[in-house]
Formats: sequence, structure tokens, C-alpha cells
Amino acid sequence: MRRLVDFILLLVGIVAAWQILHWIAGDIALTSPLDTVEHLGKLLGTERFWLNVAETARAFVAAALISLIGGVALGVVLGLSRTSAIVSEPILIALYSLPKVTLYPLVLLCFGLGISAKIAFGAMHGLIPVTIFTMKAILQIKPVYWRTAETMRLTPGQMAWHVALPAVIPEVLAGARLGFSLTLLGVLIGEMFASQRGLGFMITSAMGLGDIATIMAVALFLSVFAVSANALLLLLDRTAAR
Amino acid sequence: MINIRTRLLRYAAPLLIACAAFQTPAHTEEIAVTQWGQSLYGAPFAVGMEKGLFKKAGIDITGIIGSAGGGTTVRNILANTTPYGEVALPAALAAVRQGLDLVIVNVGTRTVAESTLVTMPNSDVKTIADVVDKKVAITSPKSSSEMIFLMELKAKGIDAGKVTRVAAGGYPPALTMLEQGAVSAAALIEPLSIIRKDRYRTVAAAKDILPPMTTSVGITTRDFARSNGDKLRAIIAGRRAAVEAIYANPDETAAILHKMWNFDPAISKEAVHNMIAPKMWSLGDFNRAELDRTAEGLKLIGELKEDVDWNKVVDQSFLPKDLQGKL
Amino acid sequence: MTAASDGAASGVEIAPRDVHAQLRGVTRVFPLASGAGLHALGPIDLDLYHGEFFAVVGPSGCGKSTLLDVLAGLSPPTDGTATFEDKPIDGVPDGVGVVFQEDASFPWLTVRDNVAFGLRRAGVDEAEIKKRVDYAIGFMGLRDFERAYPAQLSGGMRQRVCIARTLVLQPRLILLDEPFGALDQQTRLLMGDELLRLWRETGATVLLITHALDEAAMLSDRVGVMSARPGRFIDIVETHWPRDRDSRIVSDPGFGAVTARLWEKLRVESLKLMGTRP
Amino acid sequence: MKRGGLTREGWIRLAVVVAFVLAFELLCRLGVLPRTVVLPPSEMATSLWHLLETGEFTADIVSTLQDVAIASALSIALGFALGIAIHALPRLRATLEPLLASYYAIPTFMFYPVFIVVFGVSDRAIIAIAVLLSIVAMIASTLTGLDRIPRVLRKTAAIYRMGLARRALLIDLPAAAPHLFTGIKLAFAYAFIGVIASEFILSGQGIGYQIAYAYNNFENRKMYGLMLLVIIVATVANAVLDTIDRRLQSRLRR
Repeated sequence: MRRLVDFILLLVGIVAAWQILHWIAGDIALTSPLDTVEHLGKLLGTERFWLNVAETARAFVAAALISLIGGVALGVVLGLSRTSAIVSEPILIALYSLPKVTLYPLVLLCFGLGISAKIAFGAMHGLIPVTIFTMKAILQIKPVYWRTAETMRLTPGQMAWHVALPAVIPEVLAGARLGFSLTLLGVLIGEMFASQRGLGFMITSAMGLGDIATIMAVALFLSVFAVSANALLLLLDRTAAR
Repeated sequence: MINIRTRLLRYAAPLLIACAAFQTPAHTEEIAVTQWGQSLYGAPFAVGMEKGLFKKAGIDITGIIGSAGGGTTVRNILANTTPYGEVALPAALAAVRQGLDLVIVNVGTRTVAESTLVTMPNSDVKTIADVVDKKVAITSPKSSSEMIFLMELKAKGIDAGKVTRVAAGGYPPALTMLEQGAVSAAALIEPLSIIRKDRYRTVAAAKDILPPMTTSVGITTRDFARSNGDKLRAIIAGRRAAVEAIYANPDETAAILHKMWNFDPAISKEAVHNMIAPKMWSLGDFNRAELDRTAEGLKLIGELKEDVDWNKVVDQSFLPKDLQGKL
Repeated sequence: MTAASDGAASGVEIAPRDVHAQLRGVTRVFPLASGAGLHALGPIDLDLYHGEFFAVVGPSGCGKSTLLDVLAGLSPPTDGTATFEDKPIDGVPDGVGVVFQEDASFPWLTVRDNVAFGLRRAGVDEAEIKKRVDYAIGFMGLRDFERAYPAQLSGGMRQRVCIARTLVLQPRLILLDEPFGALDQQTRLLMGDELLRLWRETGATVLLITHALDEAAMLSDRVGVMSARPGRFIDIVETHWPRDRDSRIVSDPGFGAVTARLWEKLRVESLKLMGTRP
Repeated sequence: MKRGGLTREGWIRLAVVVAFVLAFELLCRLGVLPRTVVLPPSEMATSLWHLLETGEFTADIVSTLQDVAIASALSIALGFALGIAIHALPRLRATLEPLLASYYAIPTFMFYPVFIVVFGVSDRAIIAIAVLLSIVAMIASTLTGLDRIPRVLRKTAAIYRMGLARRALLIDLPAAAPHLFTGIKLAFAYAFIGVIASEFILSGQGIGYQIAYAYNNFENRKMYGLMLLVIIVATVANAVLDTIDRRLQSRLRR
């Protein structure tokens, strides 16, 4: 109950700050919260908006799946040997901190301008954090777990399923949450730079027209989506941690 | 223990390979048009598709891939299964210069009439000559906004060295600079200038200063031109019919743009009507003088060093016979 | 016999001695989220005599550390009074030093700077600091590691650093909260010897909290046995060891008797604890 | 702690990277990867060298690096202060935490038009975006750092009868230092990403803009030269910060 009250208070605070900023900056720079919600409502009623959402969602789901499955697989492979983990960690971290947008032209050259470029770019953002978290988790499994599993004569499959997986799930979920956020960011940046559909494209084309109401409405839509999706993952995280 | 790890590794490896192999095909059956849905360049394609003029000409265009940048569109065309598209002429020339295997097969648009130079209503900048020793906002270095501005200065005999050009990053930021007094004038383009026409005063309109020049062209790969000449002819013929339909009925065009691009009806109407007089949309035929004017503009911004040998980059054979001519 | 709270203490005769720190009717109740309170400790009556070595044993969770926190002035008693050198304890009193179970060495300071930390805080002049730090470092056998950082030391060495850091302040009452809990048995015995040496040389009053019966029996003059929660003293055992003693005392014929008595009392309490667990 | 020379893993890592670059080079030279798509690394390097020599992009490089420096400094300072404030208010923190966790999914670039109006058309709008992107990493690291201060150190501070300010300076700050440095490292990385990405998508200057421009004009040599520059700067900066980070961790973390 108190948490709910707190959350509502925070929302009120954000909306108030937004409103004040709107009064300072004016309509051209920042539409008011009410106008934004209204405009979003209008957008939600158009087929065009949902086509864009569907386009972004398709790329995002594919990229997120690649990030998650690929990241976990890669993390497991690299984490199984101490040497490969130590060798690869700085490389992965360097890749993580690279401004990947720099490489987007390369992605476009390889994948063309279609959805596959966006998927590839989204996955480039999300794959590495999932890999790093999984690898570290695998590496940190206590050796005594392996030995215990071995004395119980588990098959490798059983070992992976009953020992390794439960042991790494919290970290993998933490990595997945970050990967999820960055994948969405990657897809949207991809759409902002070179695309003809999707929410990112909607943003850039609204920017070109100085249509701040649409920008803010899309921003609101994305924020609500990202926050609720993350809250859901957080909940999953908490249940899994138990 | 090592044993287990090796075994686990064997389990994980196929998964990894499966991931690496996961790729979706990059090709579509659509053609590409620059600034699709954002500026009027692509209006003939909207009208042609809506009125079934392409089908009538013998080709079914299923959809249009648009994009913001000229270069992106060129690259996209080259990667497409139907490698035909309409792009900005400077982008096409840049691609040719970098050795990309493409050929220009028709003209798309032939005016920069949608460009203006605006200032605040109370500004003391009354004519384009007043910007001397002042700052003017363009979008970015070597952009078409800079090219048009420099051409305007040249046409008016003003020394470009006496005007400071400021790159704003886009048209809306340029307007912000103007409103904040950081610059005395800003380059602007339709439809943004129509949407915000009450806020600014037009100092100079390109349609009054600059003669027609080629702004966009249809391109394709030489490979595709050799093997799919019929398709090209059909596209160009369909587009020509659409351009004729636009001039015949601008109001209908505005309605189509409202429907297909979600343009505001009033703005759509004004934008289309503004482009009727300068004859923005070409039927497809080449005009040497108009081509050369763009080349001159590109030289002004340093994008082009020497003259273009148009005969090397243009192939007229896919135009309807009555539109083919000497370059 | 003044310390026994429920009359369970045996009739060991003690000459009247000078009371250094005193607890009277001390209880500690922690508020719970539900609104009720968790009765962790007491009521406790305890007299700590000047210069004695007093150990506290008890089943886990019986409030031993809470008792120490009250004496250290880290948490005030819910009820009752606590005094040190006849003054009520209100905040950390001057002259009290504490060594915790967890490693409390500052990882960002060298061993030497760790040991000097308290003196610098107290504004002691550098010459005096050097003298005292040199002594403490030598005393705790840290001479070779002066310039090292705690991360480069073993757990036992780090605990030495913490003891040295407390020692340099020349506390009159030293409170030790299971300081050797994380160390192996041999190291514990040797550290115990050093603790005894320190106690003899400084003449300080020492209160040691431990869960190891042999450690309590070997080191102390008196051992207080605490009940399961809420902790109170159910027995106070006098060891009668000579002041000049070391870990070899474990072979003394009387040693077995002391540990046996401690275990007898503690066993009942520990069983209670296990029985109450789900 | 190792001094001088590489560990075994270090050598393997070097070998992996070198092998990758060589394989890349070979694939390009053999024409498996077409030149229209990607250039061999050696040509990227010569192109970069040429670009640096002619000074064609010096102004852009300076402007980008300057923006990154200002943005990181701002987000480190502000993030640290905000982190302390949020840490002091557990209720606010509990409510804010899920928002912070999903923060990176929101493309901050959307707010560029807002910043343009608030800050004017200048580097400041780009810096604002970069700060917005990187400040959260610093806040999160500050919170973690403050959380991870062992309770026993706080107790020790109480034993020495330290006041709040003294404790913050002499105990809390050094104890949280490893996490704070991780925050600094991340804040820098995100500031770099933020500046480059803003330039790439939105602005008319800087390395990011020049890469996008070169891409649009098919100037692959320039594009790959500049890409290489970004990769080198990011990797070197990251490696340096990472080394300091590891040193701090091994010394201070227990």
C-alpha cells in the first residue's frame, strides 16, 4: 500500500516537473503532460501508429531472442573454462563500451536497409551484457556443486538443467534486464538513423517536422512500455531468486 | 571436472551455431524513394500506386521503401531485388564517383522551389542582401540547404565569404537558433515552412531566385538495366502517367497524400499547389542545363571538383520515345 | 557474587574488587516491523572488575553481540543502566576499545596507517604516534607488513591490524566480539596467547565474546554463560588461573573441569535453541 | 599484482585479437568480403593516418573529445551528488529503482528538440543528452558503493566517535571508492556513446556526424578511418580505466 502511494507520489512529482518545464520552455519545445497524453490517445487510434509499433516490436522481439539465447549460449561456452573467460572478458567489456552506432553503417552495408539490419543492431547492443553476466555467473558456480553433481552421477544434461541453470538464473536475469533495455535502444537508434518504418523512424520524421507532440507521445509510450516490462522482469527476478 | 565441461560445451555449441546462422533475408520486392512520406518528391509514386497507373503500365509496385538520407537510399536500392529507386542527384553522383555500378535512367524532380530563407517578423533583414556580415543557419555542412543558399547568394552577386554559415543539424534546430537570436536568418523547406508560416517572415524564396535544376533522379544498376529493361520502362511510364495526373488534378493529389502519408489536408493542398507552377515533377526527360545547374551547385559546396560527363552516367533508353533527346 | 542473575552461580568466593563497568537490569528490545518487539537481551546484571579478563559464551543468537554494543555505547539499553568508570554510558565512552568479528581494517590504508588511524583522529602529535605505532606493530608481529595493504594479508594478519589499531589508543576497557571467529584453530590459540600478553602488559579490563568454550576457558578469569534468547547470565564460572598463563593451560588438569562445566550449562541452552527451530 | 609483461591470458587475448584482425585482412584481400562493403584493416589504418596527417577532421575530433570530457565530468559530479541524496532517502529510492533499471531502454535522443530549445543550438544540447545517458550509471554505482560499505566500518567510525561529515570523508568515501570508480568508468563510456550517437543522428559536427556523412556519400575510406579512430579511442580509454579499476578492486575490495 505504502509502495503504491510512494509510486503515485513519484509520478505526480514527475508530471509536475514536466508541467513546470513546459511552462518554462513553451509549446514548441515541450508539450504539456495533458496534451501529450491526448496526442498519444489520438495516435493510439490510428492504424499507422500500430503498424510502426508492430514493425519495431518484430525487430525487437527477434533481436531480444538472439541476445538472450545467443548471450546465454556464448556466456556458457566462455564461462566453462577459466582461461577463455579471463581472455574474453576485457574484449567483451571493450565491445560493450564501444559507441556501437559508429558501426551501424557497416551493419547496413552487410544487412541492407530492411528489418535484418535493425535486428542485427539491436542484438549487437543486447548480446554482450547477457554474455558477460552469464559468463561470470557460470564462472562463479562453486566447484563443489560440480563435484556434488558428479558424485550423484548426473548426466551433463541433468547437470546443466538441475545445477548450472538454477545456479546462474539470478545473474542471467539481471543480464537479461540490461540486455532487454539496450536491445530496445539499439533497435530504436537503428530506426532513427536509417529506416522507413517503426517508432524510431516516427521519431526522426517528427523531428524533421518539428512535431514535438508526436515525439513526446512516442517517448511516453516507450517509457511506459519499458518501465512496465522491466517491472515484470524484476518480479520474475525476485521469484526466481527465492 | 574438465570432462564435464567438455561435455557441456558440446551441448552448447550447436545452439551457438544455430544463433550465428539466424539471419533474415534483406531483400524486399519494393522500390525505394528518397524522403518518402516526408517531402513531395515521392508524390508521383503515391498517386501512381493509388490510381493503379503502374499496374496499367505493366508493373505491380507493392510498396515503397523510404529513407531520410540520399546515400542510404542509394545503398538500399543497390541491395534490393528490384534495384530501382528515386534519389537525390547529388547522392547518385557521389555514388558514381565512389565507383558504384549504377546508371541514371530518368529525372524525378527539377526544382528547389520548396526552399526558402526566413527570419523573425521583426528582423531588420529585409532582403537576401541584408544577410551580409550576419549569421545564417543551414542544416549541415555540404547539405542541400547550404548548396541552395550559396546558389542564391551567387545569383544575387553576394560574396559568400561575407556570410557566416552555421550548421544547426536540421531544420527545426535552425528555427530554434533563429528564435533565440543566434542567427539572423535560417534556411527552411516545405512542408515545415507551411506548418509554421505564421511565425516567420520569408526573406527569399528559391523559386523566385533559382531557375529549374535537377534535384532527384531515377537510378538502377547496370546489371538490372541490361536484364530487366521492360520493368524499368514500365516503372518510368507509370510514373509519367502519375505526374500528368498530378498536374491535371492537384486537389486529388493532395487528397491522396493526405490518405497515404497522413499529411494534414490543408497543408497537403497548399504544398501540392505551391509545386504546380514551378513544375516540380518531371515527366522523366533529361535537360542538360538543369543537370549542369545542380553540378554547379555541388561545386559551390566543394562536393564536385570537375564537370560531369553526363553521357557516361545517364541512359535514356528506358524513357518513352517522345521524352528521349540529346544531352 | 554479584553478577549471577538467577542465582545459578556457584558459591565461588571473591574478594571485593573495584568495579570498572557495570550493567544493572539492562534489557534490549528491538522493534519489529509488525509493531511488536523482539526481546533480545536481559535483564542483565554484570560487574566487570578492573583488570579482569571476562569471557562471555552462549548459544548463537542469544544477544552476546548486543551486550557488547551496549557496553561500547553503540546502542543504548531499552531498560536499565550501564556505567563505565562510574559514568553512565551515553555514546562511545572514552577509554573503550572494540575489536569486531568482521574484518574492520581499512582496505584503503596501509597497515601502518591503519594502526595510526585512531591516534591521528585524536590529534596526537606525530612523534608520539610513531612511538606508539612502532610499539603496537612490533607487539602484534606486523613489522614486515607495515607498508602492505590489508588485501595482501591473511585474515589472521588483518585481525592483528585491528587489534593493534585498538591497542595504540591504550584503552582501559577492551571489548572483543568473537575476534578470532574466522581463524583456524592453531592461529586462534596463538592469537589467544598474544591477547593474554597484551592483557598482562596493558593492565586493561578485557571482555571477550566467543562461541568457543575452550577459548573462553583458556583465556579468562571468569566466564559468563548466557541463556538462549532473551540472553541472560545463567552461570559465572571462575577459572582461578594464574595471571601469567598461556595456551599451554589446556593441559592443566583443571582445564577439563572448567570446560565440562561450561558445556553442561550451555548444552541445555543449545538444545533449547535447536528444539525451537522448525 | 603483476608488473611488466603479460600474463598467459594476456598473451592469448593478444593472439586472439591479432588473429581476428589478420583473418579480417585476409578475407578482405581475398575478396570474400567485398571492398564496397568493408575495407581491410590495414587500409583503415592508413586512411586514419592520412586523415590525422591532413588535419581534415581535427576540429571535429577536438569538438567530440571536448564534449565527452565535459559530459563525463558533469555526470560524474551530478550522479555522485544525486546518488548520495537518493541513498539518504530509502523511500524515494525504493520507488525510483525500477525506473532506473529500465532507463536505458528509453532513447534519450528523443529529447534533443527539447534540449535544443532549453540550451540553444550548440554543443550543450549534445552534452545534455550524453549526461542524461551516463548519469544513471554513476547514480547506480554510487548507490551500490554506499550499500556495500561494510557495517563494521560504520561501527568502527562510531567507536572513533566521528561526526557525519568526518565519517563520510574518512570512511564512506574510501570504502565506496572501488564502486565509485566503476561508476566513473561507466559514466565515461556512456558519455562517449551519447556524444557520438547524438552527433551521428542529430548534429552537424563531430566525429559521429562525419562518419554518418561519409557513409551517406560513399566515402568508405574516410568512414572506416574515422570508425577505426572511434574504436581505438574507446578501447584505449576503456583499457586504461579498466586497469585502474582492477588495481583499485584488488586493493580495496575484500
